[in-house]
Order: sequence, then structure tokens, then C-alpha cells
Amino acid sequence: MVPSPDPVLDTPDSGVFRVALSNFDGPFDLLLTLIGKRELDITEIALSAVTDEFLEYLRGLDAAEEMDRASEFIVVAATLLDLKIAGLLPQGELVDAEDVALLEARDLLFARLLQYRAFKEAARWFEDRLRVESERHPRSVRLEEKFRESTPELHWTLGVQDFAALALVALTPREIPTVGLDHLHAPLVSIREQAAHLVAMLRGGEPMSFRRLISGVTERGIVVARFLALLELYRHAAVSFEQIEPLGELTVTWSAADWNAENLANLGADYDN
Amino acid sequence: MTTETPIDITDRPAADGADEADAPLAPHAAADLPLERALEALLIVADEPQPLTDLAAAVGAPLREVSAAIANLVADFDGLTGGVRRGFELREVGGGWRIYVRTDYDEVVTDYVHTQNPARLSPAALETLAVIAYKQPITRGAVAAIRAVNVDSVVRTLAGRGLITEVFTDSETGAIHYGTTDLLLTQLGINSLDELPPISPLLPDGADGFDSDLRPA
Amino acid sequence: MTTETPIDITDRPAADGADEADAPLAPHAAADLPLERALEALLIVADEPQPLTDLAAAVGAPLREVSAAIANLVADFDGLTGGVRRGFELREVGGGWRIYVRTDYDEVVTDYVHTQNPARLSPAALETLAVIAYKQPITRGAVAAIRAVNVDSVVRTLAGRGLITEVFTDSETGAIHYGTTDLLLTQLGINSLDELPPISPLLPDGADGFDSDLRPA
Repeated sequence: MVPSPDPVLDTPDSGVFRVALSNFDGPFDLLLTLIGKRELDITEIALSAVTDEFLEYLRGLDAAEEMDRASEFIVVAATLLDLKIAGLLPQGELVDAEDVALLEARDLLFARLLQYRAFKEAARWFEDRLRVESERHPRSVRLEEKFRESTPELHWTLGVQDFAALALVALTPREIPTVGLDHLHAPLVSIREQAAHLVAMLRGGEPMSFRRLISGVTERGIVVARFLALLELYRHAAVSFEQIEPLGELTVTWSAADWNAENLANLGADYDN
Repeated sequence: MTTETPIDITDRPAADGADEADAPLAPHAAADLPLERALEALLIVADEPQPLTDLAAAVGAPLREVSAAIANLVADFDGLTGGVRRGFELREVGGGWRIYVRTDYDEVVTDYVHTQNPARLSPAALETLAVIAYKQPITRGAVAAIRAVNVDSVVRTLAGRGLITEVFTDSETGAIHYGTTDLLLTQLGINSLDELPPISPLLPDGADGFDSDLRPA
Repeated sequence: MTTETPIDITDRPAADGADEADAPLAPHAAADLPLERALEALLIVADEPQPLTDLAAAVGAPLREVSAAIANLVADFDGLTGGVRRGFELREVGGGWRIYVRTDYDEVVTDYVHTQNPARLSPAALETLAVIAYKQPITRGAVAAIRAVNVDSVVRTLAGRGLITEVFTDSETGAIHYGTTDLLLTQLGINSLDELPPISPLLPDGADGFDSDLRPA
């Protein structure tokens, strides 16, 4: 057993947040730990507290040694910072497009956190099954001599040079290690995800202009994805359009009689590959 | 564990038949052998799960007949056809049929064979495996996005274990898409991905939004 | 499937059991399991013929009882105790007991083995062989890490073909190290491994680094 010098995630008594780096596996893990520690639902209040601790934690990182880890946190840290700003803004005045964007970013982060947690739970099922099954004994015995002897004679055509070439191919690393650049360029935007936003905005409410539906969105990719999502929704007769004049305001009205999650699940499948 | 468990054979279906299990089976055309017996002979030499189609090809019988014969064998080994409940059983895992020691006897066998279990997977590897299992085919980048960490070395480990494999490479982006293997199913003791527990209940808002492509509950 | 056969645990007079192999068996002290069932469980996973003494030790029963139980199992598989004549049989070979395919089914099995072992090695097998040739002695885990795929079945095939062999087992980890055989040299038309053409010395040593979390089986 390797001694674990710092197995605890925090020292509740001192109130100082500390974390053993070997004990978690990335920013989401850390966030979940923090949220769990607060024993709070993921609410704005919890979040602002968590954000503080998270930033405190980042400050405490040994820059030289923990650079790798720290870099992984930047995305989450940036998002959390944004959210903290949003939290500091006066409530009830969410007219500013930027505020809306911040709220969306928060929702996205929450969604991703919850998704992450779901997979963590699924991983536990995998662990249990793999353990149980590893204790089972399948029949896996050497082939009886007489059957082994009866296998057709090996047809060998490879010369020694070809064999060496084959070795070279097999020994050449197939995947060149790469540095993750996902945070540097625009991530892929899911039409389905954007459709979910649209459905949430439109369903059971007033007609909205397209301008309104993309208010606060700064990324071109998301605007495009929302438009495509609208077309998909139209195809499913979930929305109707009204445009008085060419290039005029496009008004979108929710028109689906019955709509369920399954419709959404199948939506935009054409774009999946 | 109870005391001795003699099997009550008073209600044997074929009262007088000494070899009743064979009785309903016409000798098989191709091999002129009882189908169930030929199948159990094949399963005795097999060292991995045998797909029904392979077995059918080997005995030269229609899939439907082979399927029924396998069902009979399962019941036979389970002691449901008038015989004893065997120390081994026939299980469908990883897309095929394979003989296993019955769980009751796992302990005796474990003590005897000291098989070496492979090293356990790290939590990071298990989570990555779960993401790939539910979202396949999926690129490393997409897994990394969900897990918010680089997963390259973990993916390599999983591939080396044969639990995942490259399914295809996107011709445009060159991104390799990964999926799970039959070996994973075997090691989970399940026969198909449908037997994975539904994940939607674990997710917020069920199938809403981003996870809509996950296996439905 | 037929109706379920209830397990009668109320006890049965052993005398009138007539055809029930289990009947005369007292529950075994060590495992509290029917002796014959425990033995068949052991035999179903046994690779080599198992000496009676080993089996007796495994089930913790007197040799005499085990010997009688084995005799019962032989008769059972031969269909002499009221059941069917199985596609497999229990034979004593070289001082031990092992389950073999019954001779009647040799042909079916042989055909099957042929389809499973084509005369040509698969590309995957050739690549694995090449890796082993250049990196020997090497464990399966290390080969898997280099090739980023599971190589268990391929290694089995290569060993079965006599192209590779177990060189030694690491006393600490229990990991088997494989090397190539003279048969490979013969096939390649060379006299010693020294005659293998050198390949780039700049290649990273595959055994380092990424496979550290794999314990070779």
C-alpha cells in the first residue's frame, strides 16, 4: 500500500480548503466535491460559495508543479468567475443580454456537472459488474492435443524483410500524443441542445422574434445552430413562422399540439455525422 | 447454503425413458448426431463465447433449431429437465454462449485454480468507459469534454484491455471514434448493450436536451 | 423449457434413489456442496488432467469418496445413470482426470476448429508476432499496450501454432513473458534472432510509460 499522505479532501475544522490532487480526477470532480461539501443543492447561493473556494484553491496551487492540473481548471474557473459576476448583479433586472448569456452559461455548466455525475454513477455500476464477473469461471481450456494437431498447416509467405517492415509498422505509435486544444477554438454546437433552449423559450408562451431568440448569443455557431434547430422544429410542425416582409422580423410561434422529449431526442439526427 | 439438495425426480416428464432428453431430437441431418450433444461438444472446446450463428454453421442446423437446443441445454444444466443441477451452467454473454462454473461453486474453484484477475480499473478509467459505453461511437475529444480532463492515456489503457476499440475514423477530421467491444460485455456478464442500466434517470430532466442521444430509459 | 423441477430438500431415503447420482452423497463438510457437482465444477475449468489427490484436497473429502464420485460422474456423462450420453466425457489420462469431447463428436469439433484456425495468420496475429519477435521477452499486457488492442486471443493462436512460447513467469507479478520459437526462425528462413533486420532504434520503448496501469495477465 502506498501511503497516502493527504487522503482527506478538506479540513472542516480549520475551515481551510485543501485538496489532495491524487484523489480527484479533474475540475468537475473537484466541483462536485465542493458542492457535496456544502451539502447544498446546486443553487446560486451554493455556487457563489463554491466559486470562492474554487478560486481559493486555484490560488493555492503550486504553479510550477501543478501547471497541468491548473490548466484544466481554467475553463471552469472562467465560467465560475462569470457566474460570480452575475451573482453580484442586482436581481430582477435581467434585461441585459450579457446577463442572459451568463445565466445560460450557468445552466450549461450545471447541465454538464449533472451529466458528469450521472456518468460517475454509471461507472459504479460498471465497477460492480466487472468485479462480480471477474470472480466467475468460464471454461477456457487448452484445445485437446488431437484437435490442435489437426489444424491446417500454417501457410507462411512472409519474408524476413517484410516481417521487419511489419514490426516497424506495429511498433510505431499509432496515436501521436496531442495537447488538448478544445478550449482554444469553438467547440461543436449541438443543434439538439439549441433546440432544447428554443423549446424552453417558446413552449407555452408568447410568440417570439428570432432576434429575441438569439439575444445574448455572441457565438456565431450558436446563432446558426439555433436557426437550424428552428427549421428542424418547423419540420416537426412544432413551430410556425410569420414574416410580414422580406428580411423583416421573423416571428416564431409554438404550434405543437403534443410534444415530448422523444421528439427532441430524434431532432436534428441528420446533422449528427 | 443448505444441506444436501437431492433432486426430486419423481415428476420426470419421460417416465420410462432412460435417455429422454435425446428423445424429442431427431438425429441431425448433417452430422447424424443429436443436436444438443453436438452443441455441448462444441461448447466444451470453446474458449470464448460462441455466437449462435457460428454454432449453427458448425452443426449445419437451422438457427431456430439451434436456438431451441441451446435453450434445452441451459435448462438441462440447470436441472430443470429432470436431471441434476450441474456444477456448471450455460450463459449467454458478450454475444455468445459459454460454459461457466455455477456461482455456487465459484469459491471451491477459486481456491483451486488461483486465477489471476486482471488489475482493477482506476475510477478515471471506469468513468471514461461508462461515457464511451453510453455515447458510442464517440471521439476522445468528446469524452474529454464530458469528463473535463484529458483522457488519452485512459483510452489507451481501455483499448489495450480490449474493452473498447476504434470503430471508425472520420474521413474529414481524422478523429477516431471509439466504441465498446464484445469482450467488455463478456466481462460485465451481459449479452448486449441493451442490458446496460438506463442512464436517463440519473440525468437532469431525463432525455431533455444534450443527452437526448443516450439510451432511453 | 419444461416445468421447474423443485429441489427436494426435505431429505430423501438414499436407498430408493435408483438413478440419482446425488442421492448417496452426504453434504460435504468443507464446502457443504454436493461432491459430484463440486468436482464437475473443478473439472470444467481444468486445463490439464487433475490427479485424484488434488481434487480430493480441493473439495476436502476423503480420497475414497472422491474416487467413487468420479466414477459416478464418468457413468453419468456416459449416460449410464439414467441421463443422456453427453457430448463430452470424463477420461483418466496420465494419472489425472479431464473432460474431453466424446469421440463420436470429433468430426464436428474438428471442422469447427478448422474454421476457427485458418491456414493463414490474420494481420493482427502477424503484427503481434512481429512485436513479440522484436521485443521479447514481453508480456501480453505490454504487447497490448503497444498495439492498443487486446491481444489475448491472438497470443493464444500464436502459441497454439507454436510460433511463440512462454519463456518465463515473473515470480513477483506472475506475468508470463513470451518469446518466439525456432519454428518462427525456420518460417522466416533465418538461423537466429540476430538475423532479424534492425528496425529504427529511435522507436520509443513501448513497455515504458503508458502501460503502467496495466498489469499483464
